[in-house]
Amino acid sequence: MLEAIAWIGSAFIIAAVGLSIAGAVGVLRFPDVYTRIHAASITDTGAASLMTLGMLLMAGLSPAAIKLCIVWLFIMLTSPAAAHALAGAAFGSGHRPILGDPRRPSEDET
Amino acid sequence: MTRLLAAPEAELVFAALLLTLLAGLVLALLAARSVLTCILLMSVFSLTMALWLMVMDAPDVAFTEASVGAGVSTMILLGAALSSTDVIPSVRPGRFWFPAVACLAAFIGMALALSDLPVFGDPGSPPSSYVGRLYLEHTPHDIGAPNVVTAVLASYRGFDTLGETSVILAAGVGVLLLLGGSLNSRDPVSEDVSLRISAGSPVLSVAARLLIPIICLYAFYVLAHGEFGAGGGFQAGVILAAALILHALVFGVRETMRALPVGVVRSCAALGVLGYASIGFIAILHGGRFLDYDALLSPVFEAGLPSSHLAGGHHHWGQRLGILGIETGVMLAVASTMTAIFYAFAGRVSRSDEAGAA
Amino acid sequence: MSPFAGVQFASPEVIQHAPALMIAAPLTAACVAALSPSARWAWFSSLGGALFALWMALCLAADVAQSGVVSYAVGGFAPPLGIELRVDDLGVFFSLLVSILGVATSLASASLLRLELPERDHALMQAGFMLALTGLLGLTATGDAFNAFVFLEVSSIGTYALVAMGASRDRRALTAAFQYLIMGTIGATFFVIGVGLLYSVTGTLNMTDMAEKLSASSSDRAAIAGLVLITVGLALKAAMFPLHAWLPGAYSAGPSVVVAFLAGTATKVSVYLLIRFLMDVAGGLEGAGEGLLNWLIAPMAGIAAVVASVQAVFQTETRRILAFSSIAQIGYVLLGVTSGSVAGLTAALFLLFAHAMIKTVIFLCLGAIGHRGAQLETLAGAGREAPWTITALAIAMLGLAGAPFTAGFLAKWRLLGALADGGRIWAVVAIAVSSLTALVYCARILETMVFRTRRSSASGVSEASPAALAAIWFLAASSVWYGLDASALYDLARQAAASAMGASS
Amino acid sequence: MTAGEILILAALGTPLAAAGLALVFAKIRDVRDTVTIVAALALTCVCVALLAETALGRPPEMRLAEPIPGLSIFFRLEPLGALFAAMASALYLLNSLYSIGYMRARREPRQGRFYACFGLAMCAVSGVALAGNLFTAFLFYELLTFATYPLVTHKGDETSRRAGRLYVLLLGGAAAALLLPAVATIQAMAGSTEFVTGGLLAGRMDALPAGVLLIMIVFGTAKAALMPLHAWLPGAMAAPTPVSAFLHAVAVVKTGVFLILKCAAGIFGPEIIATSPAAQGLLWTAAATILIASATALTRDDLKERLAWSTVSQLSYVISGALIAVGAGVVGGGLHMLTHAFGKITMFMCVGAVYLAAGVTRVSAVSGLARRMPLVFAAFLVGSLSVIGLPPFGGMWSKFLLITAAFGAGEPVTAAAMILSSLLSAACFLPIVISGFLGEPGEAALRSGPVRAPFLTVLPPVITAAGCFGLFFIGDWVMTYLIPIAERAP
Amino acid sequence: MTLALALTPYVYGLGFFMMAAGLLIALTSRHLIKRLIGLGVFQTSAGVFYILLSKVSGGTAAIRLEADSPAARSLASRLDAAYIATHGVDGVVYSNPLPHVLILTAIVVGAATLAVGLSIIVRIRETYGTVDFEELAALEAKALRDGREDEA
Repeated sequence: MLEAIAWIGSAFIIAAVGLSIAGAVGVLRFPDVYTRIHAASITDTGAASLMTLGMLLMAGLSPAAIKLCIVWLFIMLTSPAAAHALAGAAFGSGHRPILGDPRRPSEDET
Repeated sequence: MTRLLAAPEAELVFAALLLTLLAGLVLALLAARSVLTCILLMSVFSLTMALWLMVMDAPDVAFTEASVGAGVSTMILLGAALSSTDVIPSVRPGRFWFPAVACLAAFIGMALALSDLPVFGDPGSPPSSYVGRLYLEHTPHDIGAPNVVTAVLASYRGFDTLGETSVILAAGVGVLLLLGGSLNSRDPVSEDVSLRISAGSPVLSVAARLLIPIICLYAFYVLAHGEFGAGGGFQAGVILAAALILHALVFGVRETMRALPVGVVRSCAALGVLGYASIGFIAILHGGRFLDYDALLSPVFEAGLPSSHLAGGHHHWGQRLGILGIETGVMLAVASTMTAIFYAFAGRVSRSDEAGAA
Repeated sequence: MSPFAGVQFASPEVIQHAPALMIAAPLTAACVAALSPSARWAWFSSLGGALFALWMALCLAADVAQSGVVSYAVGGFAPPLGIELRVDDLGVFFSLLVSILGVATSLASASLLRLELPERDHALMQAGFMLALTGLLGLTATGDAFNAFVFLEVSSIGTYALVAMGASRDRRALTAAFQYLIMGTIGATFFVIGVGLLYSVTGTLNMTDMAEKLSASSSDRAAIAGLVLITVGLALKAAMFPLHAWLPGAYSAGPSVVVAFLAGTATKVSVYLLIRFLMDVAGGLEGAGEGLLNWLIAPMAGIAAVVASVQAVFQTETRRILAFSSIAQIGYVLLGVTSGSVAGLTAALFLLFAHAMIKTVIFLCLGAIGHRGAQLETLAGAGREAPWTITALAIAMLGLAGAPFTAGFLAKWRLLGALADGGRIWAVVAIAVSSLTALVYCARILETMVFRTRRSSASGVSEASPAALAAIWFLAASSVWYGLDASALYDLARQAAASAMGASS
Repeated sequence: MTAGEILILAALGTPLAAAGLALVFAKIRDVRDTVTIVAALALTCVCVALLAETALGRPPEMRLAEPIPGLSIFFRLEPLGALFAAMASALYLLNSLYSIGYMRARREPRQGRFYACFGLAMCAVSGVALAGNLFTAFLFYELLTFATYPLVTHKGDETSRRAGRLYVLLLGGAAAALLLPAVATIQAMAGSTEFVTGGLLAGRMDALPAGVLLIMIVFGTAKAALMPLHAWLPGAMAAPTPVSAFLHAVAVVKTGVFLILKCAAGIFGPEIIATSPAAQGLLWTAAATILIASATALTRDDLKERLAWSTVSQLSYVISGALIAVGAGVVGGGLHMLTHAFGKITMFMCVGAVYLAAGVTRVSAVSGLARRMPLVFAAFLVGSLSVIGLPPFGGMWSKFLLITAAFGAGEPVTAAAMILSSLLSAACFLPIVISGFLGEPGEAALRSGPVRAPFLTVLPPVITAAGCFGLFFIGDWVMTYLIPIAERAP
Repeated sequence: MTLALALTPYVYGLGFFMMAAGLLIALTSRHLIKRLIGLGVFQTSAGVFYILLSKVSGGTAAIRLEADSPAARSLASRLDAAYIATHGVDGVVYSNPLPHVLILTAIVVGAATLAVGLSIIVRIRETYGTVDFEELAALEAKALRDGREDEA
């Protein structure tokens, strides 16, 4: 039984790795600030929590598991707030999101 | 955390790979054209270094590198860079080649010494087989703290750490001297500066109000936990400073300054170092050497205390008390110095804005 | 026979802890100065710290005179586990030098700071000054290689900011301080990498332990690379010839009280570390220490003596002349150190002590009379405005030029004799040429101050405050006293040289 | 403390006391001047007593202090030193009288400092004279340079300050760059720097290094004004005449050649000087200096510069004497030092008196003036005859001795140079006297009103002129007295 | 062991390369902040060298584990008993803790230097208006010439 949970945990971690790669590609390829912030927060929130859950499953019932839960809670609290702060700062300093299709220059290009 | 890695060699290979990544980062840093890129590369460099240190079995150092290297350094670098020009002009060849040759000569000189250096990870090398091993063997008997690094840091080589804490005080004194001019005048920074983050947005203030107490608690945990796991005075001090800086970022430097004025911060830095030194003096008054924690508690008093289970019946309450005492002193010094440095840079940014705006 | 033999300065319990208290006292004074509300309190605490350190240094000198080497295991753990403060004749010679100059500078610091910096910075300046004193005293007493690095950083990080504070008088202090920071940190980091290399060969950080392991070890290349790096690092810190670019800027723009203390002690302690590593620690490696001394340091020192003196002649700013003269004097000292004979090292240490006192007096005088203008011309006719200070300055200048009846003269005499005896004719020629140029710039400064009439446009110059005068005249008088009867200082220098050379041969 | 030691301390102490008191009473003219005269008188008595002690074969000696183990300030009298000290103190007395008259007539500023520096310089001179080892001699030699600098720059204007700069640079520089290393090396090699009859280094050092040391010492003692290090002497004429008279005829320059004499006799010794090629080279340089300086003196129109250039050439007489390996050379040098001092100080004082009375400084303006100032010009005549070396005056003995010694030691070049230079100096000084007495009166001589120099500036030159005359008779006693300094190593 | 032998020159070589690169940046870059960053890299690479010395293959962090605790046993399972016996302490092989202590100090010293350096840079920017090394040198040379003229 423990073996199965450990394998599920590993699956979680591999998924987390996939997510972070996606996030990294997103940061490089997305056209404007806000989409890039979204991609970064995927890595920051999604991949990190998935990895923590994976390790939680692998750690089984031990003091480490409790610590991992606290870490997961902490990530859940801070990462979205960080992304929000980043977006707020970007908006505050005058960056406007590109609306419509990025390939065709939209009318209200500032 | 159980390890899944099979053979010890795999660790070495992984470490070598990470080191290659670090070298790549340095190359990127060499070619960077904008200051912000440099700062971010430096931050990534520190974080990867922290990861590499974990792989090299140095959790304490990884912790410090992450908090001091990536956290505080990046913050003050950004603070200084905000007000200066961003683009880095290319250096004239004339002035480039002489230092370049000097660095190459240094590199070759050091590379020549490669053949005599101990093999990577060799347990029989002089460093690992002589004093390092003595520490591992003597710590339970002498000090009784499981974390040998903290034991060596605080007790065996406590004098080094005292020197290092005075280095921090020196940095604090230096920064306050240079940039503190406007700070300790009675009116703190004129208008509210929160480094241009839209203050008062509910999400941030709620998150901050929730997080700051947790961070402070975590800092004290790291301080107390120093003897058992990775942690200690420096890391705790930086985390405490991080909490204060978070408060300043979200609620504005003026609020934080009202809660913790510069005069208090400056005095705490001095008190931290003074506390550390006075523990040394108390040891002398009790008849031991300078910073000899065994002399802190009189043997009669110590006999009454329960003996710690780990050290096989030896009571080391004097050492434990001493280590905790100096770690608190170090935390106080580090936290207040980092806060003072942040005040200095934050205060300066507002001045540059006025200068910029005017 | 050391002049301190049989002298008792304190009760045995206090003497037993002298090494640690000598370092902890100025550190505590620094904290109290940082805490103190007003400049006056900060000055009292810094003066108290410096005096206590001097008292401890004297106790140490008596203790070392009696029992040869004083070893103090900090924290109660014997080396190689714990850190050991190991003070022998060589170490105590430098502890005395640093603490004496510390007391003198601290005595004069109140009035000098008042002339140059706003009132609110004085407390922190005193704290920074005390931290620098802590670092330097730590360096002279420590017996642990890495601990030396830590104290090197303690002494220099404080001084970077202190030098930058000279911007209130001369804005070039900022760029000079930045250059000083970069060069100083590179020097310290080279030093720590060198110690790392030695650690990789010996496995220990205690210097005496390292010396034994080095003589037994077979892998020489890493050890030699380590020694080379340590020498380059300390050469940067001691402003040895090719790596001296930072010194003129820092010494000419920094606040006078800071530069007075640094000119007398900072570069000197780095020379002490150089002697300690190349003669004691590298003693085991047959030929490495001597090889480095003869083929790397000696030629550089010779060039330094000549080129720096010639550059000093062409400067028009007073403090910049003195900065280049400091680089030349370091060249002299290193020529003596590398002469390979005990007589040569004795003469070098004696010259080092005399020059340190003289340089501190000169910078204290320049600061005490409120010499704000950089150019030498602004000092014209200062002799009339501040007769007492300028007489002390004149005595010091004569000592710098090596005029008779001053310590500088006897030291140069002994150094030339030792070098000639050792057959190093090129070194004798180098010193002869540079003492000729030294005479030129000293005569120029003296003539401007004493024999010229006052120019109306020159900035106002006023007599020094009593405390500053006491400090200045104490040092000037002792530099003349050691010119007349140098037996006390000479014996100390000879014992220090014997213990340094004795350990290696 | 034996009587001898008290005398030595007095010889050093009195001028120091004079200097101190002169500074203290700088403002009260009469007290300051009397103090200087009394001190000069006391110093002369002490030096004469020392001379007597040495002559009677009981040379006092004293080890004053030991600043560094192995180096001691040691005084020991020997005939040449005692003679030099006595001469210097006597002329110091006369020069003090002269300078009181001169300075009061010209109402010079800062006279307190003037007399103080004079006293200090005199202390340095007696220090060098009495020194028993090269270290003490070097110490007081350097003190002399720094003590006389304020005197050279007494006027305070740009020319005297430039002269002062050249003065310190050449004298101090040569001492620091050449003399100090040489003496330090001797101390290191021989363990001590004591003057030993027959030479300290005799037998300890072979010719080549000793030769190098000899060159360094001779050129290092720039006060002896051997070319090319002679430029400071004509420059120093910018100083007031009492300074030129005493310092640049008696004290400073004589100290230089005295030091070379003592080194030649006491450090190197006759064997080394005879064998080393360096001495030969130096002899030719000295000969060249004698000739060139005498020739240049002819071209100089200013009276004081003419005397200065003649001094440069006369000094090289003494240097050649020291470098001739024959005993008579050193004795001749010592005697010449004495006779030239008396002769040249007389001439300088007369020139000063003429300047005070008639404001004349150039040779061409002197014609016809002698009839208005017969006594001064008579003294000038006696002085110049003694310097030229004609029979009824002391100068003759010393030149005779030097020339015969040169021939005896097989140095025809030096002998020829000396003879030729005597002729040149005759051609240089006699026209002044002749045009003064017989020339038709120039505008200075025709000026109405009395042309009288103050009494105090006329008496001293007359006394020294009498001295030149007296030296002729006691010449051979002085020679026999000086013989012992030139013996070979026992 | 042959893998470790092969890795040694590579790993130390990288460490020395980072030192040389950091030194190069600190000495040649024209932007003062980049110089400080170069200095930081140089100091951190000194740490790398120390930590490379401290690693013991198969060792774990220097936190003393109970001889028979689960973690100790799982660690022991991966190494052969002879290796543990000779190099381990109470049944567990640890890396050398001493360099860790030294590097803790070096990191903090690096941060302190960075803080002081940056405050000097801020002051330079406020007084000179530029942080470019070449411009600063030009400004100072001009100031020196003016200084000499008006005060002479």
